[in-house]
Formats: sequence, C-alpha cells, structure tokens
Amino acid sequence: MRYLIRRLIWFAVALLGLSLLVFAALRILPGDVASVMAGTNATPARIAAIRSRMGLDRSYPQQYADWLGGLLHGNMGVSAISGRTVASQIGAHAAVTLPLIVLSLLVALGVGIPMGCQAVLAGSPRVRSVLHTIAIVGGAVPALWGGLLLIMLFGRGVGLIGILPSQGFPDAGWHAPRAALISLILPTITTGLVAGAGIMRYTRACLISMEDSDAVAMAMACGMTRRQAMLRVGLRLSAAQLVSVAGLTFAQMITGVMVVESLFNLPGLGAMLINDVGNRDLIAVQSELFLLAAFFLLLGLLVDLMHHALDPRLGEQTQHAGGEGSTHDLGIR
Amino acid sequence: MTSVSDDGKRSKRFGRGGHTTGNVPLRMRFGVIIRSMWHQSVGRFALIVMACWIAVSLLSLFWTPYPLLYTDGGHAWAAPSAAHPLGTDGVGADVLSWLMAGSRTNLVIALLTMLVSAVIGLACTAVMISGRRALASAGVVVVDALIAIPTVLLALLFAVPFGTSISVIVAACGMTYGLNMARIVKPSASLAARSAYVEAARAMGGERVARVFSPISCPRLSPVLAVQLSMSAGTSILAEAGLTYLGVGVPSGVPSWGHTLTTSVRLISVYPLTVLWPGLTVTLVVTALYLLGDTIRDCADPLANVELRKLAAAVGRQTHNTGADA
Amino acid sequence: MNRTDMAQDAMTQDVDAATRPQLATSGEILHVRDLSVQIADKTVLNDVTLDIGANERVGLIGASGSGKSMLVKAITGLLPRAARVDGDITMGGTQLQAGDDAAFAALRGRYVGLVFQNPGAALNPVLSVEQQVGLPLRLHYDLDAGERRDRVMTMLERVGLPASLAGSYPHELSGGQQQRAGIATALITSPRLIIADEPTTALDAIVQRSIIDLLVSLVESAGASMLFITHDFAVLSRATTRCMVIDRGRIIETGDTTALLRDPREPQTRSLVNAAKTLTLNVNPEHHHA
Amino acid sequence: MRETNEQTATRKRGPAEASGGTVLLAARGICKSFGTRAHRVQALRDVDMDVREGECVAVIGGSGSGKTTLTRIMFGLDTADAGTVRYRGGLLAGPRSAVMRQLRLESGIVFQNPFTSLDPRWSAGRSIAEGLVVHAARSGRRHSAGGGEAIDAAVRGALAMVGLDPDEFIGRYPVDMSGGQAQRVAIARAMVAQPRIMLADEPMSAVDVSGRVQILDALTEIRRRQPHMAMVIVSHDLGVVQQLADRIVVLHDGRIEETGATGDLLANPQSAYTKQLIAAAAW
Repeated sequence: MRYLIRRLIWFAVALLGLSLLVFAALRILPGDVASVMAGTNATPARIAAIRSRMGLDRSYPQQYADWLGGLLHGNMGVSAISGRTVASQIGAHAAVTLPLIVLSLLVALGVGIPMGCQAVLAGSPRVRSVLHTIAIVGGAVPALWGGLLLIMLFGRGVGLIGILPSQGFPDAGWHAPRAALISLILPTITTGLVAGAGIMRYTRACLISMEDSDAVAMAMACGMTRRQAMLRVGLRLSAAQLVSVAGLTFAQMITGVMVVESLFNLPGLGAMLINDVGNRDLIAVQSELFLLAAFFLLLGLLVDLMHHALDPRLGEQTQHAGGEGSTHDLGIR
Repeated sequence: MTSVSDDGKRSKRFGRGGHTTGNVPLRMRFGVIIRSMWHQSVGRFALIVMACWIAVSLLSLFWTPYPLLYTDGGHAWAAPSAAHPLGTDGVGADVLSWLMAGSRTNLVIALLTMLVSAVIGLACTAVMISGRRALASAGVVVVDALIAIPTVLLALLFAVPFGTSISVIVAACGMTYGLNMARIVKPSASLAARSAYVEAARAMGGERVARVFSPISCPRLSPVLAVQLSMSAGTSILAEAGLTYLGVGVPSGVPSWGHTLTTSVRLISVYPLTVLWPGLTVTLVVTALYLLGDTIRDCADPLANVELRKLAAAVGRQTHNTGADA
Repeated sequence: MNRTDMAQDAMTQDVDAATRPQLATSGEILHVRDLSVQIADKTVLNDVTLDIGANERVGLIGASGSGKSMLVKAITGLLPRAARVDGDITMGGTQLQAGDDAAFAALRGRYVGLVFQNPGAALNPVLSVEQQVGLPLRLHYDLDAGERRDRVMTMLERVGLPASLAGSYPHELSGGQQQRAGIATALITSPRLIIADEPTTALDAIVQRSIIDLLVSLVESAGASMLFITHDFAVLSRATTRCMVIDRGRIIETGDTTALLRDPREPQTRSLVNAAKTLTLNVNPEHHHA
Repeated sequence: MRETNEQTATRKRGPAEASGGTVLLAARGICKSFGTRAHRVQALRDVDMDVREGECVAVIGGSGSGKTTLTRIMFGLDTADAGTVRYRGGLLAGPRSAVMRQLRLESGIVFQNPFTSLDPRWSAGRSIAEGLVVHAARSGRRHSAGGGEAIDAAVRGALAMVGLDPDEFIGRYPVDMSGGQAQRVAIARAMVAQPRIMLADEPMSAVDVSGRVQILDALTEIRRRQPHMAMVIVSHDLGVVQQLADRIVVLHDGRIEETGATGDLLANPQSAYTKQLIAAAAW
C-alpha cells in the first residue's frame, strides 16, 4: 500500500517533468515558431496573427500554464495545419494504432511464452537449441525487413502467396470491421513476432534459472513431474519478472509499430506524429508527444503494480529499499 | 571485457610487472579469453562477424566499388548486375557501396550507444543503491517511470529542436537502454552492495557505492554488463534502421544500414530479391552482437571459465619458482 | 513426550485406506543396485548399492561434495536432465527407470517424502502454509476441500505450528517454523519413506534439537522409514540406527550407528569421526541434569 | 604474556580476569532495534561488553539472540540506537571519525560464509593482497621499495599461517576450494595486515565437519603466534568455543544472560538458558 502511494506520487511528478521536457524541447527551436508555422512566404501580419492565435506572444510560463490547463480540461488545441482539433486527430489515428498494439502484444505473448517454455522443457536437446536460435535470430530482425519479407510472401499482388492486403486501411475504418481486421493481419504478425522473439528469450532465461531452484525441486518432491513443476511453480515464480520484461518489450515495440504503420500505409498515430513533426505543427506535436509518453508512463505504472501484486515478498522488501537496515542479515529471524 | 581492463589498472597499482600475488598479466588473460571464445561455435561465429564488420568499416574508408557520390543517371533503380551486384537506387548510386559505407556509421552508433548507455545506466544504478534511503528510493521510482518511454518518442522529441543526426539516435537509444540497463543491473549491484565481500572490503575502509563499482565488485557486475552492453549495441542498430526509415534517424546523404534498407523498400517493386542483403546484414550483425555478450559473459568470467582459473593457478605456482631461483 | 503421544493418537484416527499407500508389501522400502551417475563426464555416484527396510532409520554421512545430495536426487528422480544414470532403483515395489519422470512423480510426495535443507528457499513463496502443506494431497488424492483442510490442520498441529499461521506465507515465518512447515509437507500423505537432506543445518542448536526430535518422533509414530543425511554426528546418533558413509560417490562403510561411530574401520570414516569428536562439547553431563 | 602464550597452546586457560590485558574495545549500554514502525524487533537491550588485549571472547546464543548485531556494532559495521563503543579509549563516532578509521586499520573480520565474503571472481592471492593494499592506502603510506614483492611475501606468509600451501593457493579461486580452505583464505585476509583485534562471525557454520577442524586449527595457530591479538568469536557451536575462548558471553533475547571464564561457565552454568544451550550441544 505504501508502495502504491509512493509510486502514484512519483507518477504525478514524472508526468509534470515530462510535460516540462516536451514544452522546453519545442521552445528551444532555432528561429521563431510562428514564422516556421506560417510557412516561407507568409506576410508579417499573418505571422503575427498566428502568434496571437496560438498564444505564442505570451511569456513561456504563461504559455506552459495555458497548455497544461487546456490538457486538464481535455482541450489540446487546434492543429495549425489541418485545422482539426488535436483531440479528434489523436482519436482517429489511435483507432488504428491501439488495436495494432494490442493484437501485436497478444501475438507476442501467445507465441513467446509457450515457445520460450518449450525451449527449456522440450525433451530433445536439438529442439531446444533450434528454439533458442529462433529466439535470438528472431529478435535481431529489423521490423522493417520482417515486414518486407512478409509482404513478399503474402502481400496481395506482390507476394508469392498473395492472399493478404499489404497496403492501407479501409476508408470506412472500423465500420467495415472485417476488412479493417484483415488489413491489420500482416502488420500485427510483423511486430508481434519480432517482440515475441524477445519475450521468448526472456521466458527461456527465467525458466532456466528456475531449473535448479529448490522451489521447483520441492514441487517435484510433492509429486509433480518436472514439466508440471516448471510450468506451475517455475513459471509462476518468474511471472513478476516476465511482466516487467513484457512491459518494456511493449514500450520498445512502438518503434516497430510506427515503422510497420508506415510500411503498410496505415493511418496510425505514428504516421500522424511523423507527419506533424515534418510539418512543424508544434501545437499538435506538443500535445501528441506528451499524451503518448504519458500513456507509456501509465503503462509502466500498471506493469510495476502488477509486478508487486505477483510477488508477495516484495511488499516487505520495498519498505526498506536501499536503506542500511536491509543490507545485512541481522540474525534476528 | 570490463573485468579485463579493471585487472590491467589493478596490477599497475600493485607494483610493477603485475606478477605479484598470483595476478595474471593482462595479455595472458586476454589470450585465454579469446581462445575459449573461439572454441565455442557460437563465440566463433560472433568473433568472425565482428571482425568482418570492423574490416568492412575500415575498408569503406578507403575503398568502395563506387564512390558514394557517384551516380549513374542512366541506371536509376537498376536490377543487380555485374557492375552493381545489389543494384542502384533512385539516383543511380550503387547500393553495395552504400551498404559497405553504412557499416562504419552503424559501428560508430553502436559504440557511442554502448558508451552513453553504460554511463547513464551505471549512474542510475549508483543512485538506486546508494546508502541514502530517500535518494535511492527516489532513483528507483524515477527510473521505473522513465523506463516506459519508447526510444522513438525520445528521438522525435530530440529531433524537433535538433533535426535529424547521429547524436539524436545515440541520445535516444543511450537513454532508453541506459535506464533499461540500470533496472537489470540493479539487483546484482545491490546484491553486490550488500554482499559479504563488499562488506569485508568496507570493513577495511571504503564507501559503499564506490565499492560496488570499484574493481572489488565490478567483476560481479561485468557479466551482466557484458550482456547488456552488447544488447544495447545490437538494439541500436535495429533502432537506427527503424528511425531512419521514419525520417528521424540518420540524415539522408549519410550512408547507413537503415538508409540502405529504406532504399531497398523502394526497390522491392523493381527487383524484390535485393531486399534480402541489407536485411540479412543487419540480422547477422545484431545476432552476432547478442551472442557476443553471452560468450563474453561465459569466457571472461573466471567463475564460468575453468581455463582462466587454471591459468591463475599456474601463474601462482610459477612466480614462486622464479622467485626461488633468483 | 506429551506431543509424541498426542501425535500417535491423532495418527491412528487419521489413517485410512485412501491415504495409506498399498504398494509396500515386502519389508523392503527402498532398494538400490549398482547406481552410477555421471554429470558432464564427472562421476558423482559410483556403483552405489543400498537397502532400506521397513521402520528403519538410516543415516548417510560424508564430507561435502562426497555425493550425499546427489544420491538423494538420484533416488527421487530429481537429478538434472543432463545426468546419465545407470543401475536399478526399486521403490515401493516399482522398478524405476531413470528418466521416467511420471513414475517417479507418482511416488514422490506419496510413497516418499522429502525434507529440504533450506526451507526458506524450498517453500513456494506464493503459497500459504496451508496450500503448501496440502499440495501433496491435492496432487495425489481426490479429497474435497474441507477434508483436505482438516488433514492439513491436524498435521500443522502435529508439527507444532499454531493454526493461526496456516494463512501465512513462508517469508513471514522464522527458520524453525519454515522447517516445521517443510516437515508437515513431507509427512502429510503418511509416506513410507522420509528422506531428510541436512534438515537442520540452517538452524541454531536449540531449534535444531527440537526439529530433529520432532522429525524422529513423527517418523517413528507413523511407522515409516527414514534416510537421514547429515554431517552432524550428534544428530546422527540421536536420529538413526544404521549408518552409511559415502566418499567420492561410493558407499565405503555401513554399520550400526553406535558401533560405527565408536569404531570406524575405513580411514575416511575415521577422520570424519575424529573431526566430529574434536568439535564436540566436552563437559561432565552430571552438571546440567539438575 | 608468555604465560598466556603457553596456556593457549595447551587449550586450557584461566578466567578472563587473569589475562589482565588492557581493555581494547568497550561497549556500554548498547540498544538496537530493527523493522518498521509497526513491527519493531528489539535486537539488543542495554548490553555492556569488554574485550581485552590478548584474550579470546566467545559470544554465544541462539539465532535472534542479537550476538551478530552486537559484534557488528562493536566493530563499526552497524550503528547502535543508543549506547557507546570505545576503541582504546576513543569514542567510535560516525563512519569518518578518526577512531573508526583506526579501528578499521587495526581490526580483521572473518565472516560467516567464505564463499560470499570472498569475491568469487578473485584469486585467493588477490583477495588477501586487497586487505594489504587498502590497509596501506588507508594508513597513508604506500608500500615503499619493492611494493609488489613485499605484498607477495606478506600474502604468502598469511597463507602459510593458516596452513595452506602458498604455491597452490595463491592463484586459486574460491570455487576450486573446499569450505575449510576458503574460510582459511578469508582468515588469512583478515590477518594479513596484522590486526590488533579480530572478529570471527560464526566462522564455521557454513562449513562441514572436516573443514571446521581445519578452521579451528588455523585459529588456534593464530592465537599461538599472535598472543597479543584480541579475538571475538561469535558462535553457536559450544565445542569450538570451549577450545578457543578464554571467556564466554551468553546472549539471549538481546540481553546478556551470563558471562564467565570458559571452563567455569561450561561446567557450572547459572542461567536456565545456558543450561539449555549446553544440553543441546552435548547430546
């Protein structure tokens, strides 16, 4: 409980720090923001108009306060280029990216954990080493290249077995759920498999470290077979660690997701962000970057809380984390 | 590798020669480590790929099949031929030459990322295990929070004010991998910090954090560090490819593997098989880097490598005999 | 004394056909012939032959690294997969093939119970004491939850753990309590053979003594046999009747515990016994029986 | 002093008062508790203890008795909640105080488990030499002429003193040693800088029987060779204590239960707890 409170406080602090970082990064731009936004041939009057419309004529603290206040009310500003509100823009693009992320994660976990277990538990040493090789090489494939290979294999019109669409998202979006889902298959497999290889490697490492543990031996002594003991006790005791790793894999998967969005021509958050950065649409970029980063902070928070919930021993340890008191076996137990 | 360089420093401090008290001279240790790596098939693979990578990088400084700026206007988007084994890109530049030159950029990126992530990672670890409770727990929570931010968002954030450059990639990768490393190294570091041998050293004098990172316990961390650093290097190559493709990585005009991969995406409609080579190169090198860390961990650690222990024991006996002769 | 009597009473009421293994028909509980084990080209056990009869408590002593723990692991099928095993193991009338994990698993926790050296590491940290102690019952017997709980609570009482600790997790217990939970887990199914691998090395002298007494009295009252591994000779003479000495993977000497400790034949045994004598407290016992 | 020497050799010693050395280390009114605010454990309650020059004091008691905590506080490895520790008359105050520095220079510590207290990635020679190098750096003098050779000689001497062949062990790693050998290397490390006072915290509990005898022999030899050095040994093994200690301090539940000369106390224990301890050891 104390951990939860402390973690929440630091989450808030981190959010605040993050907002400052994003704000500052976009203000130390060389040159005048408004003139960049107005374009090269803009009249001074137009630049001034933009400046006042965006609130850029006010002091930095004032601007920061305005932005933060807006965020708190769900008002993230209006894109200078498209004229749409940033909120609606994010919403539209997230409808592609979020399902892609969630599906990829499911694929990654669904492939990574069973195969990682098999890489330890398979009876034949040859199968184990083949699976280990797959885990390492799979994690070394750039998402871009993996996607290309999949297109070359399955892409409609290009691939050897051209059965799946490899470009674009249906215009109707999720109103055409079948088409939308089908268009996400190849992208999902790309990111899911690459991330799955990482999960597989960690699962394997965790289980191997449990192989000689007394806890697994004890479970076997109670009457479990080795396989049962490893899966029920070994995997359970690695779960806390695996959740942490999955969280990190998830965060790092995003580079791949953006690449894949661009490769498969999906109108997702990545495409939006790259586009806005390219257009120097600062008001939009500011809110978008902050929101995305905040999303990952939240994810990290959830992962940590889950990690704690999975390990009953942690509640005790963190109470004197890093303190002198915990550093020695005090001989009082 | 870390432990080796530590030993080097150490033996100098001990007095000349480094032959005292069973200390094995650096060169002998290094020889044994490389030899044991070579005797494992995995290690041999990693060493060969690393050697090729470095050789091609150096070679590309002096020679590539075509100069990088040479464009064959008449042969834009050309399929592979004897003249251009991997074809040409949109302006008729030779893809093979750019791939070769790209290896040196990626080598630089990988090395710098390792350096930056090591500095950030060890600094964060030091804070997290420091004796001051408030500082340590604040460090833990801050790392826990920041670790969730993806590399690509950091790169975008840095790219807005600074534009695209190698430093942006290194900064973004270095920071995320550094935090990652801090979290992974922390358990071993705090184990080391509370371990009896650091305690024993502390009883003889010395600070806690300094002790953990001093040669006393860096050997304890060096296996984890070897694995983590080589992971950072490998992952930085993957990140470079992704970021460059997204337009926030290496600026166009600078050769890199990400650049070549991006080119080959366009080439796919002309001649699909060319896409194999840059991707294979990246996969091979990253695999080798991942494996390199594992084998270094197994071979440079006297606990895991019997040969190192045998060497030390032999040196211990031998020094005495020479001493008796004198 | 009191506790032993209580335990015996509870035992006779508790035992019923469902929990009593029917396998042991002969007097032989464990039968090992020419057992050899190699791990990574290193021979850890060499032609080990041993028998444990009904109601027998056998000690196994040897220096560290002599293969004591490996023998336990080989008998119970807990060796790492890389191990190469030759020889015959017959337990409860079943001849066991090395690598036949299912056959071993069917006996572990039912016919043979294990008490581990370091209960802090062995007890599953995410199971409560009640869940942990009940685990062998869950795995081997088809009991409903209430009945299982009754048995667990009886067992906890027998090992001297208060019922209030049933919901606690291992990290909340003291070392002695953890080992009591470990013993309860090993004994819950009334196995015919108990193997204890240095069960008290992690504990201090006074706790050690009470744990050994508890273990011996429980094994005795259940009519089970025991293989007791230790390097503490005081414990040995207290807990066992027969004793084997293992050295570099071989059983070098077997005999009646008292006789063997008084008059060891093999030089290795002699040095072990002499070492133990050097370390034993040497006082006139009359002083502290008052 | 010569008399003391002979007495050690025969493993029979008179009462502690007879050794009559000056008090080296004195603890007064030590209190210490652990745990969180909600769940407090009082490990030590108002404990006094002296260690005199040339004597060997054994601190015995069950786990949770506070024996390790007390000796850690006395040797400056932990801080007390209340009470004072004086080393040669000077107050031990804070990790950077001059007295603390002096104590660290002049004390050697042997920990419970040699396989964790020795750096697993260092050879024995290097671990032992580290004691000397740190010592030299701390005492402000570099090893002058022939530093390397001087260290080498000292390390070999320390190994020989604990009964290990220097040639064989100087380059050996802890994984290749038995428990008794590794613990003797740890003792050599503690002894190499020739301390005035030594702490051995349960030096035998992680080692098998034959190793224990080796350690006992090494410690006995050290007592013989360094009659002026004080030794504090924490143990729950009364057989060892009987052979090594001049004086026994029995701790129970954070309090001193009983203290007295070894022979007296073992033959004629006063408190019920001590009787229980002796009974448990003498079965």
